[in-house]
Order: sequence, then structure tokens, then C-alpha cells
Amino acid sequence: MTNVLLIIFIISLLYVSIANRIITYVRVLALQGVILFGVTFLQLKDIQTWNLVLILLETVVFKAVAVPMFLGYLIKRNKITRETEPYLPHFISLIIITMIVVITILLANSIQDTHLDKIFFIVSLSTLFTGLYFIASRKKIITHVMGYLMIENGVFVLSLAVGNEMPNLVNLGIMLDVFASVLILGIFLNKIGDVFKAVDVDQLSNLKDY
Amino acid sequence: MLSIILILFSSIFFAGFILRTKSIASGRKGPGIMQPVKDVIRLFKKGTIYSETTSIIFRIGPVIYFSSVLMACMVIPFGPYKGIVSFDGDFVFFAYILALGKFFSIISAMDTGSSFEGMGASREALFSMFAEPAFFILIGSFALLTGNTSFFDIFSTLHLGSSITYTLGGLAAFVLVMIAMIENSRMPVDDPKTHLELTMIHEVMVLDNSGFDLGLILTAGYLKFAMYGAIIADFFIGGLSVSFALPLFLFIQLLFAVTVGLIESFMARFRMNHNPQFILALSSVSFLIFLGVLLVLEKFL
Amino acid sequence: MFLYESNVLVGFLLKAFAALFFSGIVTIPFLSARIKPIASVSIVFIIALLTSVLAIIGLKEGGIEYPVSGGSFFGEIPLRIDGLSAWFILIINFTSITGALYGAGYLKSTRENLSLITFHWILYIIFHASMLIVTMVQNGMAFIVAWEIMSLSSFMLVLFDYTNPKVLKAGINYLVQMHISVVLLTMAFIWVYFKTGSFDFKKIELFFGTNVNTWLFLIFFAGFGLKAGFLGFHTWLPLAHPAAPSHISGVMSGVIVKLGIYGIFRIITFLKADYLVIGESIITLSLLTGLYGIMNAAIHRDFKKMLAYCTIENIGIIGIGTGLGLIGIAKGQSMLIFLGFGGALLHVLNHSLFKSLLFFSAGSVYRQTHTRDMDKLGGLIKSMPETAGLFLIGSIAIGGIPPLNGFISEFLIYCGILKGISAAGIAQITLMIITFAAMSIIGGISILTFTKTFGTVFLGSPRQKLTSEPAEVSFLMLFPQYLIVLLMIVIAFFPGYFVNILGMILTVKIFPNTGISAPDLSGYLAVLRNISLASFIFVLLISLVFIIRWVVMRGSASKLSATWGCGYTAPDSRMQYTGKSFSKSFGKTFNFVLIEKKRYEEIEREDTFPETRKYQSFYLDLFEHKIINPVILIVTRFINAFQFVQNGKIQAYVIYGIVFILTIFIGTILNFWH
Amino acid sequence: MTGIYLISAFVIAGLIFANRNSLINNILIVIFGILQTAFTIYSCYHYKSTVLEYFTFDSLGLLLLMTLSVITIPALLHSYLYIKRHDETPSSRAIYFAALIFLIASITAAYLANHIAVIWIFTEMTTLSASMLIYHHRNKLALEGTWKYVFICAISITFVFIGILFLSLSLQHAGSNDLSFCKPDAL
Repeated sequence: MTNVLLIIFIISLLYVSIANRIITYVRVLALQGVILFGVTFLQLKDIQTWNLVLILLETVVFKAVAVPMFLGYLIKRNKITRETEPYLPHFISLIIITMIVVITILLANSIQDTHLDKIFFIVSLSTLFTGLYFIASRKKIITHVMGYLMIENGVFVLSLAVGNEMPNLVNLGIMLDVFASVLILGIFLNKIGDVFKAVDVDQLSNLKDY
Repeated sequence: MLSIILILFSSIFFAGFILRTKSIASGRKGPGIMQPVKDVIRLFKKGTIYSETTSIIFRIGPVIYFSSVLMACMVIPFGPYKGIVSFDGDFVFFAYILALGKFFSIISAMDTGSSFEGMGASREALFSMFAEPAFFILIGSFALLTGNTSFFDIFSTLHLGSSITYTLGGLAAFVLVMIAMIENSRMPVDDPKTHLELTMIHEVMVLDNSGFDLGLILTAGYLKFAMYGAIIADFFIGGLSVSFALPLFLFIQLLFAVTVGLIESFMARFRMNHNPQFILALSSVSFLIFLGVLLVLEKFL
Repeated sequence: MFLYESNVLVGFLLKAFAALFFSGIVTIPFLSARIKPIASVSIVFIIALLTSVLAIIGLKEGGIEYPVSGGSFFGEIPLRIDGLSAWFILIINFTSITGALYGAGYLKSTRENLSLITFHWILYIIFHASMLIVTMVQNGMAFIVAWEIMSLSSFMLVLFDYTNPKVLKAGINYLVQMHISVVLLTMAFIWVYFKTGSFDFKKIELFFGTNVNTWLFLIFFAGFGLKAGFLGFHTWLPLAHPAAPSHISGVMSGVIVKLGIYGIFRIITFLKADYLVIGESIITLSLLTGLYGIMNAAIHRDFKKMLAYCTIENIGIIGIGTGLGLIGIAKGQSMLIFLGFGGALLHVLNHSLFKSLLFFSAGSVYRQTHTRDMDKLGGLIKSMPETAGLFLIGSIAIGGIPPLNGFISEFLIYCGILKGISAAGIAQITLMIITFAAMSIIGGISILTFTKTFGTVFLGSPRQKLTSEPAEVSFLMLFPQYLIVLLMIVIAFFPGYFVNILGMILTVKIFPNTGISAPDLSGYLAVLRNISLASFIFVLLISLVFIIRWVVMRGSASKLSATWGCGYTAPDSRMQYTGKSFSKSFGKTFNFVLIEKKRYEEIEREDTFPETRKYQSFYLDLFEHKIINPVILIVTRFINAFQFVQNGKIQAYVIYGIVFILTIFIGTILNFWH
Repeated sequence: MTGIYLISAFVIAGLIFANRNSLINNILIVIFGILQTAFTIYSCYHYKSTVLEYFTFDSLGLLLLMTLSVITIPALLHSYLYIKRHDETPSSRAIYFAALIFLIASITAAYLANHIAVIWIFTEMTTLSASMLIYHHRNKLALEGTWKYVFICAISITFVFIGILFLSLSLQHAGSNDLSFCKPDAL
């Protein structure tokens, strides 16, 4: 069942690569939160109850509800246009993300480690690279944030793979989630949207070596 | 032999069910279930008009298109019964014989020298080209899963047992439904019922066909639907005995028809330049099926 | 290997071959213009007959060995004709005969230029003979010489229309690239010579047995790959093929390119280790070759250039088969070896057939219309019905569509992939499934390519007024094409015979080296019988539907009218979909591989009333324009920095000499070199 | 002492943040300077001892800590002069110094920590405080700089976390579960 959820997780990556609207990204992030909730529920059997409850709360409340709502609010408040405006066509994005998945499959196979559940490894690594690719290939700052959130989801998946042995690492991951998302989104909400009217990364290129 | 009879049988009602679903979804009563078949019979009786530009290609095109679809149907098995033609790697033959039909339908559209039909032909070639790898990866994955390479062997040894195999079956059904939609140029890719400028793939290719030829082309379309329906059904009825398989087969065909109708009722057509990425996404989904197969086979350590 | 050391028949045949070859070259210039083509065709035919007999003996007996004394320079040259050589000899002979026949018809109108024709036919004979010798000799030095003669003669054949600067440029490009190939091959043979002390091919096996295999194989692969046109080595193909006269392009694409494949196969038979890594790299490269070739073929409007790119695609497919066979050796799977190598070799034959057919019929179109731009043509099926039919058959076959021969070889390779999937590690599985998908997408694009070409050239109505009304070509040009179609149909409907031969070749050639026992082919022969049965059923089905159609339509009315223009009342033939527009959306989707360049003048502000304007769009080769040309530019700039050395002053040149001598002198005195 | 240092440093930072009086502000800064120096001297005398389970005064940590303390004093002085010359408002001054002290304390703790997760937490804290410092001027350029800093740091911290995860995986492989650098008994 975990594997099924994780495969759906990868499908969400593919879906996001051909999505045209920002709101679709938000929905996919929410979906990923729900999937992570399911995976956590199924995967972390051996840890203490209160810790599990904390993690579950984090995934479902923070990842699946709060952050997406917050993002939706940001989009509305800052009047961000709804198109995603990638640098590369969606077609190429799709090819690249498929390639990423294939390469991580091959990479995962080359690792000789019985402790590691390979499917977790594949999913987290491909999510990670997809997030990085998103940051590199999208124009808007808000899509950068979404790429970052996606990376965090990927890292969370990886931390779940070791979660039974070291639950404190999962907690650390959650701390990272909350900390970075709040910081980044906070800055975004308070400042960037007000100061920069059209939020393209092209506007954020004044600081450089001349 | 049984399979082709079943496919022919379900193809009679298929288009009718789609139409009926669509009319119910839009709150109309709609025509009878047999109306599409009656239309085809009416077309068979009619005379034909040929364009002066056309050559022999235009006359043989529909015939070869129809024959290729019929031939492809012969490859499909039904549960415990083989198709008429069955050998190792027959699905390659299946895909390529369909390609032959497509080849002739495309060049017969080019034969009219019309700008509209050329446009349709070009898009048909492009989109069906993108759909090929999805089908091949899909069947290749199941060939890997079962260790067999013919339709019959794959389906008869395929056991859906665990949650992950059900997911694979579901994903495969999704991919096949979408391939069927692309092959027939139906809703998410093209809307067959809109005005000419908006309907740009299959319907526009057959603008100049009339009479018997048009009837053949329409029949081939219904057959294609029933054929893909049969493949989808085969994913789930492989190991069953006939008494279970037969109703299940008909039920899946019905379900497929209703699904197509619902998709056509509630989805909007994509923009033409978004189609390639959508169709290629099917290949990526097939790739995930492949990943799932690897998981089931425990190839990861 | 069965040795036929001093068999009388073999000796006689070889001597007859040599005698006929030399006497032919000497006598042709003195014949009258009418007899020249007839004499040359018959010489080619008889040489082909003699060598085919040799090849058949070689096949039957499992190999011929006939040492020839090459004087003090070459030493003893072993002539060996084993199954592999025999297969290629037969392919070369068939294509050369059809090419010569077609050429005799094709060159009829240029008969007035007598010396050119003489030269052409002499070269054709040399070319044919050198190709045969390349497949026979197994001495590195002699091989290189034959290879060089082959390259040179084909180069001069390409230059038939030498007054055209474009042809000259393409020819020079071809010449240079072929010499890079020769340099690489020479390097490889010399390496073997230094390690083993002999140029005999058998010593390569010794080399591979005692050294790391990959590097020498890489050099050989680069050398032969240049000839075959693998990705990165392919840039000469789309230039040389359109430049050459059509029968030469047909033979070049059908056979010369395949000799690169022959070389690679030959080296593979000597390999001793590293099968897996070599196989995987070949598959990967071939995959990219195939995709790249067909993508480019899909967008070009010059139909001979399109065919040239299509050749690259087919080389990719052949390469995929070869790689599969190598993986089969690595994994010890005899069936995979058979399907991979057998599929590749059968595709070599098939491609030589349908590609020469396509080039010949395309040549007929060019001969009648004098243009290679498909967007200027249209509706030719009415004036050239037979050529159209032949081109259609070639198009269907090259797409690998049943019921024609292309399907058989592609099917074998598909089956090989399916075999390879179920038995290897995960990296191979993934590679296989990607190959599987890529093969299918190659098939899909080739349908797009050939529907486009056939549709625009032969269907619809003429797009431009041609200078002369096209008419069907002469029977002499059609006859060889029908011959090819006949063989294609034989392969398509009776593949078992050819597969048996391939099984025999591989059993003798590949399996003993690897220690893997030959597979039982009966299963696949049954499958192939099933395929031909299915093809028959299909043909019957088509005829049945036709009969029904005829019966039903007998009574009903049928009339002719204008094409339905969707209400537009003034249709024009220029409004038809063109080749460019047909592949436009494809080109746009893959714009990261297919570089489109446009040339036009912008409308200025002052141009109140727009005048007639020109808009031009064309595609560039990614490799040529993004990789090779920039590198050449950088090298040229670097070398240009030394321009001052070559300054045209005689004094400076003398000074260089003095400086050189002084350096040597001083160096000797000061003992620099010890 | 380590605990006292950390707590008092954070308390000082908090007080500065709350305070608007310039004299008290200066006094607190001086106190922090003394505290930092004192703690450095203290740690020199407790070389190779482990305190509070997660902090060890090892040689690398000490070296870096001394460098930090040497830089701290002129940095505080310079900040004082800079703020004074630019006529900052009390609130912006308070935020500035609070963030500065917070940053220095976090860096100190990160230097001395012997557990990779603890280091990681303190590194995050440095990111937070440094971003506040960067945003001091509150104009468009500062905002751009802050955004870039925060975003890149967030990604880098994520990567560090991935590294920790991999490390823990390989530790499992080696049969261990401990992510600290050195066992107390090894010293």
C-alpha cells in the first residue's frame, strides 16, 4: 500500500510538470501532503504514539492544509497571474522529469544497502531533483517557493525511510519544514508582494557583480 | 474466434451507449442505442462523390483502414480463448497493422489536396506517433511481469493479487482508455462534435469521404473502441472461466462506453499545442507502471 | 571453419573475377556509346554472378579460405569468405545489379557527354569490385587499400555532376570524412600489428584475447561508424546522398553504409571480453542515432535528404540489434544473440532493398521534374503511377509495417528486446524498455515522414507549374525496382528461409567463439510462419472487403466533383497542405533538436504598400551547426594565429630552412637528442 | 557555564529587543562583550571536556571560537558607531543588536556542538538571525538580498539534512545509531 501511495506521489510530479496554472501546483502540494500523511501512517509503526501524532498532525495540518491555503491566499493577495510561465515548454519538462525518474531508478539500483527501502529512495530523490528543476526552470518567485516545498516533501519521504530507527530525525525534518516555510512564506507575504509588483525572478537580479 | 465475435458484438452498441450517456448527461433523451449503426447502414446504401483531385489511393484507403482494424481485432484474445492470430510478440504486429491502416487513412486524406484534410492528416500522424511508446511500454512491462510475449499468454497468466498489482491494472486501464481516445480523436484531444474549425483531427480527415467509404471509416472507429475495450477487459478477466468472464467482459465494455461518454460530457478539449505533452504524459505513466512491475518482481534487491 | 585451401573451382572463380574486372576496365573506353552501358551492366552482372557462386559455396561449406600472394609488400593475403562475408556479398551484388540497370536508364539523357559516361561506368565497376574485395580480404593492409579504393571510387561517382558547386562541396566533405575513417582504421590495424606482428585478421582475435578489448574496439567502431553514419559521424550522409546521381545514392545508402556495419560485425566476431559494456553503449548510441535520424528526416523537404536521414535512422535500428546480440553474448543467452544479430543482419538486407527502391523511385521523380523540393511537386501519381506505386511500397516497407519485409527484421529485434527484458539486471531492463519505446516512436515518426513525402510528392494536385510535363520513366528504370519489390515480397511472406540462413551464419560465426551453443530456431520459425499466415489473412481480408465494396457499390451512383473546400469558392492548388506545414507542429515540438532558421525581410515603417516578399525557412543539423562547426571555427582561429609563417615571401621560406638546418646542426653538436 | 552563557546571551538579546533606551542598550552590549570574552577564556581552560551532553570544547571548536570572539569585539564597536552615525530609530537599533547577539551566540553554539543534528539546528538559527541583519535597511535591494540569502540557505540546509539522513543510513549499515562526532570517553 505504501508503494501505491508513493507511485501516486510520482504521478503527482509528472502532473505538475505539465500543469498550466499555479493553483494546480497548490493542489498538488496539498495532495502530496495527504499522501505523506498516508505514508507516515503506514510506515512509522514502531515509534512512540505522541511522536507519531505530532508527525501526522504536521503532515495533515501543515503540509496538506495550512501551507496550500496560505499559498492560495498569497496568490490572491499579491494578484499573481494564474499562468505558470516556465522558461522551457511543458513538453520538455515532462521529458526531463521522466528522465529524472529513470535515472534515479538506475541510481537506486546501484546502491547496495539492505537497510534502505529503494522505493522511498527513488521517490525522494526524484522529488528532490524535480523541485530543483522547478526552481531552475520557472519564472515566478512563488513557483520557486513551491519547488522548495516540493524538495522538502522529498526530504520528508527520505526521512520516513529511516523514521522507525531514528524518529528524532523525522522531528528534525518537521522542524526544518516549519521553520523554512514560515520564514520564506513570511517574507513573501509581508514584503516581496508589496515591494515588487510583478513577481518575476528577473526583477531580483540587481545584486550582482558588475 | 470468440473474441472477434464479442468485439464485433460490442462494437454494435458501443457508439450508441456513448451517445446515450452524453445525452443523459446533458439532460436530453437522445437517439436510440442503435442509431449509429443505422447511420452506417444508411451510408452503405448511399452513392458516393469523389473529388476530381483524388486518385486510386483515395478509393483503397478506407478499405485498407477498415481491414487493418479488423485484422488488429483478430489478434485480441478473450479470456481463456486465443485470438484468431496469436504468436509470441503479436502485440507488435497489432500495433503495426494499425499503423498500416493509419498510413492509408493519412495518405487518402492527403489525396484530396484539401488544406483542411492535410491539417487533420498531419495531426493524426503526430498524435498517434506520440501515443505509440505509451502502448509499447505498457505491454512491455506486462510482458516483463508475466514473462510472456503474446497477448493471450500475458493476459492468461496475469494475476492481479496485491494492492500494487491492482494499482497497475488501474493505471493500465487509464492509459488504454486515453490511448483509445487519442486513436479515435475523441475528447481530451479533439472534439468530434464541434464546428469544423475546432474539430481538427480525425473528422476533418474524412471530409471528402462519402457513401460506402465513410461507412467503413465510421465502422472502423466503433471497432477500434470495442477493441481497446476488449484489451482493458482482458486485463481483468484473464484467468477466469467463461461463465464469469463473459458478463464481466460485457460489463467492462459498457463501463468503458459510459466512461467515454462522461469524459466527453464533462471535459473540455485541450488546446491543440498542449496535446503532445498530454500524450507524452501517458508514456511517463506507462513508465511508472514499469516501475511498479519492477517492484512486484522485487528487482530492487 | 572448413578450409577450402586450393579448391579448383574457387580458384577459377576468383581468377575469372579478376580477369573480367581488368578486361572490363580496359575495354569499356573503346566501346561505342550505345554498347557502353550494356557492356558495363553485363560485366557487373557476371562479376556478381561469379562472386555470388563463391558466396553460396562459402555459406554451404561454412567458409572458404584462399590465400593469395600479395608480393613482398602485402605478404600473403588470405581471402576468406565465411557466412558473414557471403551475406554481405549477396546484398552487394543484388543492389549493384539493380543499381547498374537503373543507372543505365537514368543516364540515358546524358549520353552526349561520352567521356563522363565512360568514366562513370569504369568507376562503377571498380566500385562494385572493391566492395566485394572489402568483404573478402582479411589482411589489414589489403583491407585498407580496398577500403580506400572503394571510398575514392564512390567519391568520384558522387561527383558526377561536378559543375555544381554544391555537389563539389558535398563530395569534398565526403572525401575528408572517409579519410578520417581510413586514418582511424589504419591506426587500429597498426596497433594490432605492433602487438601481434601480423596484419591478418585472425591476429585481432589474438589481440583481444590478451589485451583490454574496449579501446581497440572503440577505434574500430569510430572508423567503421563513420562509414555507417552513427550519430556524430553522420554529417556526410545528408550532404553526399542528395548530391550523387540517384542510382549511386541508392547503392551508397543500400550498401556502402552497410559495409561500416560489416566492419563492426567483423570486429565483434573477434571480441573476447567486455561484451556487456560494449553492447550497452552501442544500444544507447544507436537509439539516439535512430531517433535523431528519423526526427530530421521528418522535417526536411528535399526528398533525397530526407532519405539520407532515414538511412541514419535505419543504421540506428541495425545498431540496436547488434547491441542486443552483444548483451546476449554477455548474458549467455543464445536466443537473444540470434534475435539481435539475426535481426540486425536481416535489416541490413531489408534496408538495402527498400532504401535503394526509394532512392530509385525518388530519382525517377527527380529525372522527370528536375526538382528535389517536395513542396514544388504534387499529384505525380496521375502522370507517374508506377513510380508512385513503387515509392508507396518502399514507404510502407521502411516504416516496418506488415505485410512487407521491414516488419520481419524489426519484429525480430522487438522480440530480442522482449527476450532481453526478462533476463537481465535492472539497468539492462530499463535500457531495454527505453529501447522498446524508442523503436516504437521511431516507427511512428517514420510513418509521419513517409506519409508526408508520399502525400506531397504524389498526391493532391501539382503545386507549381513544371517546365516540362512529367511522364512515366522508361521500363529500364522501372524493371530493377520491380525486381527489388519481388525480393521484398519474398522476404515478407517467406521469412523462414532467410532466417534459416541467418541461423546458419551465426551458428558458424558467432557461437563457436563465445562457447554458447546455438539456439533452437524452430520456435521462432513457427512464429514467422504465423506472421506470414497473418499477412496472407490480411491480404485476403483486404480483397474480401474490396469485393464487398464492389458488390455493394455496383448499384449506387458515383460522381466526380471538386474537393470540398468547406464553403470556400475559389480553391487554389497552392492552398494544399505542404510538406513543410505537415511537419511544422512536429518540428516545433522538438525544437530542441531540430533547429529551424528563417530568412526574411522585415516590413519597414516606410513600406506603405507591401511588395512581393520572400520568406524562407530551413532546418539545420544540430551536430553540424552546434558542435562540429564551432569546434572547427575555434581550431581555424587557433591555426590562423600562425598565418604569419606563411607570408608569401621567398626569403622567409629560405630562412625557415636555414633555421631548421641550424637547429639540427646545433642540436647534434650539443647532443640534445641523447 | 555553557548553559549560563547560552541562556544569558539569549536573555540579553531579548532584553535589547524589548528595550528602547540607548544607555541600557549600550550597557547590555558591553555585558555581552564581556560575557563572550569570559566564556571564551572559560572554554580554553576546559579543553576536551564535554558539557550538557551535546557540547565539547575540542580543538577545532576552540580555535574557531577564539577567532569569533576576537572579531566580536570590533564588530560590536563598529556596529555601535554605525548605528549612532546613521541616526537609527530605537526599534530598528534594537532589532539590529538583538539579531547580532543572537547570531554570535548561535555561531558559538554551532562551533562547540558535537552532534550533527545540534549543529544543524544552530545553523538554521544563524540563517534566521543573519537574514534579519541583512534586512536592516528595509529597502528594495535589502529585500532582494534577504530573499536570495534565505532561499539559498533554505535549500542548502535541506541538502545538509539529506546528508544527515544518508549518514544515518550508512550508520545503520555499520550497526550504529549515534550521530555525535566523538564519544565522551574517547577524549
